[in-house]
Amino acid sequence: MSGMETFLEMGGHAGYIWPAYGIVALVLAGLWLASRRFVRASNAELEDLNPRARRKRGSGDEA
Amino acid sequence: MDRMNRFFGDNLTCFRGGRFVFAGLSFAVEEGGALVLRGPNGSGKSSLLRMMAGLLPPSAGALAWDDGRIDEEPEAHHERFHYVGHADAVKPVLTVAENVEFWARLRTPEPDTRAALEAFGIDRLADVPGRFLSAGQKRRVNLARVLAAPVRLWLLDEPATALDADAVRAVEAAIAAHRARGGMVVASTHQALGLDGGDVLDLADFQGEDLDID
Amino acid sequence: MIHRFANPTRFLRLADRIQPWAAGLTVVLGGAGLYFALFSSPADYQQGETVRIMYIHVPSAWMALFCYTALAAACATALIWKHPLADLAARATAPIGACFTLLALATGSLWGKPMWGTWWVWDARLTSVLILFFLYLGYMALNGAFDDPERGQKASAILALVGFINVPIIKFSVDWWNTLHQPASVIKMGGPAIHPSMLTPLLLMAFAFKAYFVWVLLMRMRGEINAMKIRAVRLRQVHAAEATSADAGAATGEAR
Amino acid sequence: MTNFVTILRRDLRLSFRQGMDSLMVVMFFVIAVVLFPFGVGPEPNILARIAAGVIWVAALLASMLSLERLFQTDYEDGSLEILVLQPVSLEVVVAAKVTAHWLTTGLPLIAAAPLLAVLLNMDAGGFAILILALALGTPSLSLIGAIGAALILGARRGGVLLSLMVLPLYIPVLIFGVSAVDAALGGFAARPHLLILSGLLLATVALCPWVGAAALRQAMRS
Repeated sequence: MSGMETFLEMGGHAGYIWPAYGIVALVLAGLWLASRRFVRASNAELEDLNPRARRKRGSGDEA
Repeated sequence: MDRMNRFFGDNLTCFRGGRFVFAGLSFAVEEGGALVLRGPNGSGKSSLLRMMAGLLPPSAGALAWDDGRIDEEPEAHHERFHYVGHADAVKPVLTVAENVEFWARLRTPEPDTRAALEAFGIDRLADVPGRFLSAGQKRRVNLARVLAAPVRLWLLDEPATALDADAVRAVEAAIAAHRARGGMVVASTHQALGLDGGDVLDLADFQGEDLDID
Repeated sequence: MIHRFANPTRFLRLADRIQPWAAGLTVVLGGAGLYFALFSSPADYQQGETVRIMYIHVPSAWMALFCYTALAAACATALIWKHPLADLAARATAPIGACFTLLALATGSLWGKPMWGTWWVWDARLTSVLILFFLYLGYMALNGAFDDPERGQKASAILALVGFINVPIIKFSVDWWNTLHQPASVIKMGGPAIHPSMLTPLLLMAFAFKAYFVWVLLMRMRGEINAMKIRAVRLRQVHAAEATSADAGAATGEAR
Repeated sequence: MTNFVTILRRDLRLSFRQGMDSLMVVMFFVIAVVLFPFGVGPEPNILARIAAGVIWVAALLASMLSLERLFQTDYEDGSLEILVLQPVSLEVVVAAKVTAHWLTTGLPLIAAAPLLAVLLNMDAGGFAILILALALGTPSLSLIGAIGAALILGARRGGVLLSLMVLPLYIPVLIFGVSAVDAALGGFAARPHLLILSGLLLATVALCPWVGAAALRQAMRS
């Protein structure tokens, strides 16, 4: 068997080692993505609120 | 709106909690007409409105449109009116627009939410979640759903509670426009609300005598 | 007494400086750790290749405990010194800690099957870590259960402090009860009892996870600060709408 | 049909915005099951024998726990009163709310069940049947529970009352749900038990929206 296959085979324990690393990668990447989306969404909402707030305050002064 | 132009009730009796709240009460409201319910608290104004909405079956007498009694086809009756009670049914997590849109979409596939919000001056709060709103603003959201889906008859139970002068004027304008379009209004209220043209029904005249228990 | 970092802008400037470093460290240390863990460290004479799971299981477990300690510290700061950012730090830490606890349980179970022949056993160490996972979820549920965020933060801070008793139990569970789970072999009085070639990937991964923690924590803190600002603007918006209509009413001289 | 979708979408949006509620139901389910090894002892083969029963009883209690709120929030804030007066048949309203309840509680329970089966040392052979039985059983739990939720509106101590009324009605679903899993674990055919579960499901789908609507009308009459 080529080096690659023996490596992937993990001495017969491939069924446990790769899922373990897979879960860690999945959960850490998932948490990072969720956090990024959380920040992006709140940034966008904040941007969206500010101009309107400024425009409203602007119109409020003129009236 | 279909051409039903008369909603009436004859010889209505309401017996609740061991006493006659009112008895022998008849009324009629025509296209473009208005009926103002007056009377002290507990004289049955709310009960009568709930009876008209079909929530509370009359102990005696009947309510009907031209084409028949309301209890025979409840769903047809429900198509024809909006009922605004004391509770404002605004969901804290939904935005103002989502709240109004939900109710309107149950009646028309394409509700005119924007216009309804503007009519009550809450279009600027369109995407503010309900939990931030004050009592007055929640009230306006509740009233906005009435405008978003036009119907023939409005049943309004103290519509002007918790509303400031500006909002009361908006309610008056909405009612006037509704009547101009041939709509009908039955409202229990202490303020004028521009219903001077309509007739007045004073619940005090129909107080039933108390049941003698012994 | 306003803390130096109390106003968010100063904190955000600091976060902007640290975050890229934390990100870089995570990637570098993580990459090196993976390389050592999978390629250049020997298989264990007893367990064979499954020992490689240790390089992610142990750091996850350490992080699970570390995050809860950080959470409890932030909650204590929030309760005692009323530090506004501490509440946000606690809210930001909890999900990260919960994820690491979940990873510790999952990788542990995947390591347990080949080594002990079963995915799960009701052993003192495993059970107390499972309870830690419930404490994290309980904290997050209680924190989000109130409309008013301050109420939620105060209530969940107390829960986090009460739950802290579980951390020493986890730490010493292997010593107090005869557990299937092996006792501590790195942080021990007599120094690490592991062969250096296995120690390097372990420590590399551990530091990579710490850097990852700082990176995601700063991100979530930024989100929490934004959420706080959004709430403030929404409230101002509502009061402004209320005020303009009231003025209009007053302006036209109509009594309300 | 569009009204069904409108109400369903609103209820799902409400529960997603308050994500914690469905998470808490699953947490109750997990914690209820985790208590058993402490009570009954960590002996693997004892746990394996009672695993199916423990998971089903915990699923029953978890889905019933969240039923009390099915109509309560709408009843308290006045939405239910308005909903009853819309040109929408009440049966559709009840069906939409039950579907939303099942999607936010039933599904997460089914997703968490295999994990708990591992904790209780259940043999992996039974997982598929466990999931299938729960998939057939939890909708009827929601449907039967909806009747109870409508009946207790406005009652004092509604939660306790709900459990007293609804749990006895859950017993058939529980019996056949557990026997299906035990049959599979014992190597026997689970089909007959699953067929009865499906029969129960069809019966509840036909009966419960109609009875729930009547109960709602009654509750609104006060």
